[in-house]
Amino acid sequence: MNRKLTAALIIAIAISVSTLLVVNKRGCSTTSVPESYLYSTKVYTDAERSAPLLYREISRIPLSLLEPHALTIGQNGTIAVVGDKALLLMDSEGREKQRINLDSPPTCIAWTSTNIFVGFNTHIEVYNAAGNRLQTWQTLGENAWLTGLAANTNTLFAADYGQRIVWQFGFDGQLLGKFNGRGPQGSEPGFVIPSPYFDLAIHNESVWITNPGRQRLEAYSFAGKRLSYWGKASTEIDGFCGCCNPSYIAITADGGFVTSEKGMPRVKRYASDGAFLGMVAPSDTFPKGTVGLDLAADNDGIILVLDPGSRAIRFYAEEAL
Amino acid sequence: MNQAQQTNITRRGWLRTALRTIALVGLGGVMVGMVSRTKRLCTKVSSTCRGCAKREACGFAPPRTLWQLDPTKCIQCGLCATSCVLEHSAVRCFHTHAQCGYCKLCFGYFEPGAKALSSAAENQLCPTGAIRRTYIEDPYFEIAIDKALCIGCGKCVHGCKMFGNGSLYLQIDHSICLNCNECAIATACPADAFSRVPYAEAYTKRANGSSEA
Amino acid sequence: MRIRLISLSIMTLGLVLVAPTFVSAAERFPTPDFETGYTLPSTPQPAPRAAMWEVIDTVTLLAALVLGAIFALKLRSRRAITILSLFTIAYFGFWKKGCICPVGSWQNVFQAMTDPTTTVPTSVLFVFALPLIFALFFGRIFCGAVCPLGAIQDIVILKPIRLPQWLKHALSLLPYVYLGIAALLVYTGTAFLVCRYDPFVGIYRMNGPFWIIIFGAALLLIGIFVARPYCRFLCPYGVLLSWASALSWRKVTTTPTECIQCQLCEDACPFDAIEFPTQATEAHHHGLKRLAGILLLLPILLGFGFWTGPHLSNLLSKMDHRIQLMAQLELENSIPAIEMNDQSAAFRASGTSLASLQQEVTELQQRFKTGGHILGAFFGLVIACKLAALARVRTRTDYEPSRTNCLACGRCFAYCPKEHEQRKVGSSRKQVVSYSGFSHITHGVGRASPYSGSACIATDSPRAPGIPGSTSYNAKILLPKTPQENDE
Amino acid sequence: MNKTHPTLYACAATAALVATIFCAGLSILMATTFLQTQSATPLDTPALQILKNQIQQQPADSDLTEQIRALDLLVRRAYFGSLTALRVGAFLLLIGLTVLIAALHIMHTLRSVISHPTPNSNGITTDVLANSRLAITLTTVLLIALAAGIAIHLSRPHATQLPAVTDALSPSKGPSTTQLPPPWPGFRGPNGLGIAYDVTPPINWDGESGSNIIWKQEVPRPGFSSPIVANDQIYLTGGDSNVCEVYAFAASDGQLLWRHPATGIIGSPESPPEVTVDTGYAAATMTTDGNQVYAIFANGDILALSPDGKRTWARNYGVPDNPYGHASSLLDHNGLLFIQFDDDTGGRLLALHTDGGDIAWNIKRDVLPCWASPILVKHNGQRELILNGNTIVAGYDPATGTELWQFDCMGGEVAVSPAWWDGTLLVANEYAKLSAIRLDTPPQQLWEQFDDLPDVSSPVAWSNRLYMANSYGSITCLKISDGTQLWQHEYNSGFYSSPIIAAGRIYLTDKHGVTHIIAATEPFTEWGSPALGEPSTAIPAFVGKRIYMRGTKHLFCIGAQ
Repeated sequence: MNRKLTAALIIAIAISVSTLLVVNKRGCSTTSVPESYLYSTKVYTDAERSAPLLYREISRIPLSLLEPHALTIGQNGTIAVVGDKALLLMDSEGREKQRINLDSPPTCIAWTSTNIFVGFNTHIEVYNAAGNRLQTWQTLGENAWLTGLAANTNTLFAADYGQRIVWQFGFDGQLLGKFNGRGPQGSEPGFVIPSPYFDLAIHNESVWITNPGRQRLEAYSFAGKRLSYWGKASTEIDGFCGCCNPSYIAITADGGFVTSEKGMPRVKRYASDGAFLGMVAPSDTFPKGTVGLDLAADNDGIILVLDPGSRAIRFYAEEAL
Repeated sequence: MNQAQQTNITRRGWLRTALRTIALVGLGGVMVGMVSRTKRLCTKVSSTCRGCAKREACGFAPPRTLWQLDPTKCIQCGLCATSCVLEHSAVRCFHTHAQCGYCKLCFGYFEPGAKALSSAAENQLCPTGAIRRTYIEDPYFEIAIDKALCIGCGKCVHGCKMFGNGSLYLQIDHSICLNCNECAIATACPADAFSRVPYAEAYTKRANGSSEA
Repeated sequence: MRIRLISLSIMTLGLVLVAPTFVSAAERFPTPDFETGYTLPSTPQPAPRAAMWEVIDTVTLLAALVLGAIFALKLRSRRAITILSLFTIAYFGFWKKGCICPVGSWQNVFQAMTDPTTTVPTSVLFVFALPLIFALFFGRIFCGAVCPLGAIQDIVILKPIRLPQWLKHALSLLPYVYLGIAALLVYTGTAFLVCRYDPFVGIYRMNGPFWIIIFGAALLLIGIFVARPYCRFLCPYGVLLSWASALSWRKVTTTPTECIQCQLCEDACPFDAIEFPTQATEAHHHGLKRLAGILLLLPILLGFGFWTGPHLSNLLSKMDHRIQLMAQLELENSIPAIEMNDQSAAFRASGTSLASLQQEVTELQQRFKTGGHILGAFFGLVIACKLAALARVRTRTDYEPSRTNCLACGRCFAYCPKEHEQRKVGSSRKQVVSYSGFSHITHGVGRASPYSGSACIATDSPRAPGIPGSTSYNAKILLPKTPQENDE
Repeated sequence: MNKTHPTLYACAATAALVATIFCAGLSILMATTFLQTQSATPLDTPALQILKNQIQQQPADSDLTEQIRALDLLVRRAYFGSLTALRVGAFLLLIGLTVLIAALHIMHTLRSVISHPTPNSNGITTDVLANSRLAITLTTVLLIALAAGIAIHLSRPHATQLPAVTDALSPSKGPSTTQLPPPWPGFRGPNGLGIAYDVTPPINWDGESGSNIIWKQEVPRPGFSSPIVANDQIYLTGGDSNVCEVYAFAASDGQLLWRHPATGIIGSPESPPEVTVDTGYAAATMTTDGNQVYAIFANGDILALSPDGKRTWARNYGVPDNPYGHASSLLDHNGLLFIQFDDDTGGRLLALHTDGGDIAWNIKRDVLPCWASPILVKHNGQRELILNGNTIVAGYDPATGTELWQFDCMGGEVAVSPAWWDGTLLVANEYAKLSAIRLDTPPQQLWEQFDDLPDVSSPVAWSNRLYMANSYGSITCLKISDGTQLWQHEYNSGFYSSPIIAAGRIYLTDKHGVTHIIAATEPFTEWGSPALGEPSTAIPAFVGKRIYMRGTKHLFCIGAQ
């Protein structure tokens, strides 16, 4: 009688111990998560692969910045980058020629023949090519948050994400005007900017402004009148996906567009009429979670992409077709 | 023989009393030590006690601790949904409207590659359909979580974090959480995002590391 | 580790400091200016179980212990104890979901003792200490009726069998092993093993890991025959309680007065906790010689344990998630073919420096090493003590519950004729029946009627002629007990 | 059966029976549901996924969408349904069990009879005690055995964690096959490949504070040569215009065991040759086969010394006529000592017998001066000696010296030694290019690359990745198979020392003596950058848990104290 029961007991204990081990294994394993709980970006990556890859990375300049924010191209291919608390001036080869320390973290930059305009959260500073500060303009209100600058020969446009407006200045810092894109008697929602990415670029007589919340680019006259727009919200490759894209734009010499997106960090190329042409850099190019791919396009068709993820400037040249 | 036994017994009895006293004193010492320790620490950890109403008083009332998920560490691996001791996990999705972009194309709501921006089943991301989307005005939509349906898989959180502002985040719903002595999810969490926090700040952690205003 | 407020505070600080620009931007994100006058809803924050409940729980625990003590020592009522244990199942079990229970709470206290950065909520502190304090005064009252884990096992005892002594002693090592290992893992902040593998909490939650629930169910099934398997052969808190109750001031006794060696309580205890009069006859010096031998063995056992301990702890260290992570990272970095797992991916994303992790892990392994030494020595000591306790025959004349093993369930009361003798005084037979406990009514009836009082015993005692019991019974009649003996 | 309350007993029995059946059924039901929800969540329906994929193809298909919506609803119902089912089931089961237990208790109570204890049944006896003692002992043994078993079971997979390539590239054996090869026999470790095997070097130290610095010993004379390690001694060369010396330090405490001046050598020039300061007289690293150590100096003096510092032989086969000074390090294999002798008189490859130092063979190379060092690789089971030259890269049979192949791709002032990975040779030099050459017959160039080329520091290849650093401070990681850049990182200070692969990490010391420890994988992850506290250009030696580093002034032994 006892013998039997002891045997049974021992077996039972053995079973319990083994169950413990099983449980322990289950505890550690991360395989027990159903597919339907996991977010898959396969759709996008597939779409990217299907789209034509028009560009090829020809070189890459590592930057001596921890958090590069914006870049621009100056005269004869010189490059300027802002980030951390510094402004870097580089020659066309990407060799760092000068490092100008700034008082506060810069957010955006524009470079004309005469001046370098550096945008900060709430104000703009003007430097000359030698890197001396010429002017500091007045603050634009404590809600201001500048994220983009663009200049032509005599006017500077500043995109203010904080107040969702675009400022227009003369080079002397005098305020020429501002507009919020709401159109006459606010018929339009204006600039919808859920996250701090609001960029603009000047082409001929119009300034192109991103409206990320509505996934489109809008062209405005210097007077602030909307001329045209293109772009659609879509998870297809030809549209802009994400709550707010494109994050940055650049306009090529032929008037075509280069756009960068966050979420799926990628760079795309559009024709001047907004027709999707193809990829410049698919999302697997950049480290996971890269945001803020600032863009610049020089006159010989090279596209510069600021890659904060790998702290470098990537140069892309059109693939010879 | 009997005499021997008696003396033996008394000796044992005496020894026992002595040891018992020692044990009691020791136990008392431990308790006092612990309480005073808690007092000391609580005055020290003021940074954790942010937002704690009775932070000053807390030295006198040692804090109860609750489990908390740190959304900034969370990688939305989906284990919250599967490894809670409760069949329907105590981790749920929370939404900070103040951070929400009210996006029309919300990536916490729409399946990747959704064809139409409608609330039809085939466009929804949430496996349990726990997210409600209501139109406010062009182009804004409000997102709300139906806690009863949410299973805390974090799929929407991933989408929102990746494409949007990260206003959606996972957190422990303490009306459901049993506050186990050892949290089963904490042991499973690959990001080590679970930790015990003072009672007062069960919900102070929010996506993007900012604390609830 | 998980309960470290300090580290948490540092972490919080860190987050605030190193928040990347994107974050700071998103923080001051201006909400859309709605024209329809839409107002932002606030995020609901469902409140946790009110703090008051912890006080109530603690008070309830205290009350239950007091009642338990009264029932077991004063009223000597099995039925009352049964009712109390039913309450325990209902309140501490199903209502409070079996957590936090004293069986697990020692880990929190031990952690707080070994790691100066952790704290223990006062309620937990009381939950830990109250049962021990009661054990120091009245024996394992807590086990008897107040422990939810014990209570659920107690009600399924139907056909208890007596295990062979050798098996009983062998299995009685397990709680010490469990205690030691669990303590080590607490010391290294790896896990709360006792909580993780608590077999019955899942049942009380009516939810939980499938295998745990199965394990609990299995234990309950075993428990039908082998009474309270968890309490006797696993429970680490039981070890502490047995130590405490070994020093107890009062203890539960089978007989209300003095033992008369009637042997009737032999089968009374399902836990085999009643110690019998010794029948062994061996020369005193034999036992002493054996004892001396074992005492000589002690240093060897200690040494061996101390030496092998780190090997065991090294084995256990593989359970620690930080050590697992480090191993994974090492692996990934040395063999690129290895895929990142979630842990390492999360770690790399977190931006913590590998050096710091390395640092932490080396310290941790040191902890495991030292802990291992202590653990090994502890095991050595335990075994030595166990052997020493079995070295020689302790002369015992009475049937009495063992100080350490008696779980104060009160089953044996009804078996003692003396009990009924006392109850009989000025009380109807009905009351005796109603009195003498839940599942043993008829025992009471059966027993009460045939032998009532010592007279019958005398006629009955020839059943066991020549038992030292009967002789010493006579001796007892002749010379009344000294107060010390009562105390004993 | 029971006499007193038959009806009660009967009722209890029936109740018990019913309850048992009820509970059994219910628990089985629940278990299945439970396992279902555990293993495959209803939400994870493949059917739904398929439909969703279809909708990607034909978005317009209306009844497809209908199907999806219907199925989706169904699935979610099923899921939450199962949850509720479990909850309800648990309650029912609880009730059932309560009834069962109660009933059983009643039955038990009614049925139970007085057990008449038999005399002497369960008293404590000596043999009971004996058994118990035995049982306890056995249990102890059993538990220990169990633990050991688990330990063994767990420790098994660790064996596979070592890279499989190790033995393919394992260092060559010295003349005596019985003894183990020296742990760090020469320039860039075993066979000059820049890979340290079976080492677990520290990742943090500080020369300033002395943390993790086991010892630190001043080196009498300067030199750019790197330390080598054999039979618990660290060997170094140092020298100036007066005299060149070989030093031996004790691995244990770093004391200078002996120093051997390279004097009185037949054929040694009266006056030392012209050398530049950044090459010096002792730039070439020594080598050892474990029995002897071999050194070469700028004036062409070649010495063989026994471990205790006695000179076994010394030769001079001509002063290297070399614009900067001789810098190419030695390499030995199977009783031969190889010297890459590329100077203005035209290149030579010398092989000397390690016993005696006579010339085994001397191969003419048609090259310009070069400062690179030879490497020894195993290709198709054959050892090959590979020399980077200007402008030719060539492979030789280490036994006979026959040239197996050559490839013209180099240029500039070649000081960079080749890297090797699994049949692919990687040679690079500033102002030339980086080319990956597949050693087929004839060798094929897989790809070439012109950016961030190294100038002094030699690249290292490991598991299909090439790591190269240059004196501008950039370190680049490329995929060897196709040359794509995996990552690149810029440091403020440049590199003369070469990267070494140890324990899956790259150890790369910059001019200031800061060692950058980088995971040998992507993305770029730095383990740390401990500083030596003084400038360093030499290549550290990795042995076991220790690193031996030569600073400008001192020799450091780094490791956990």
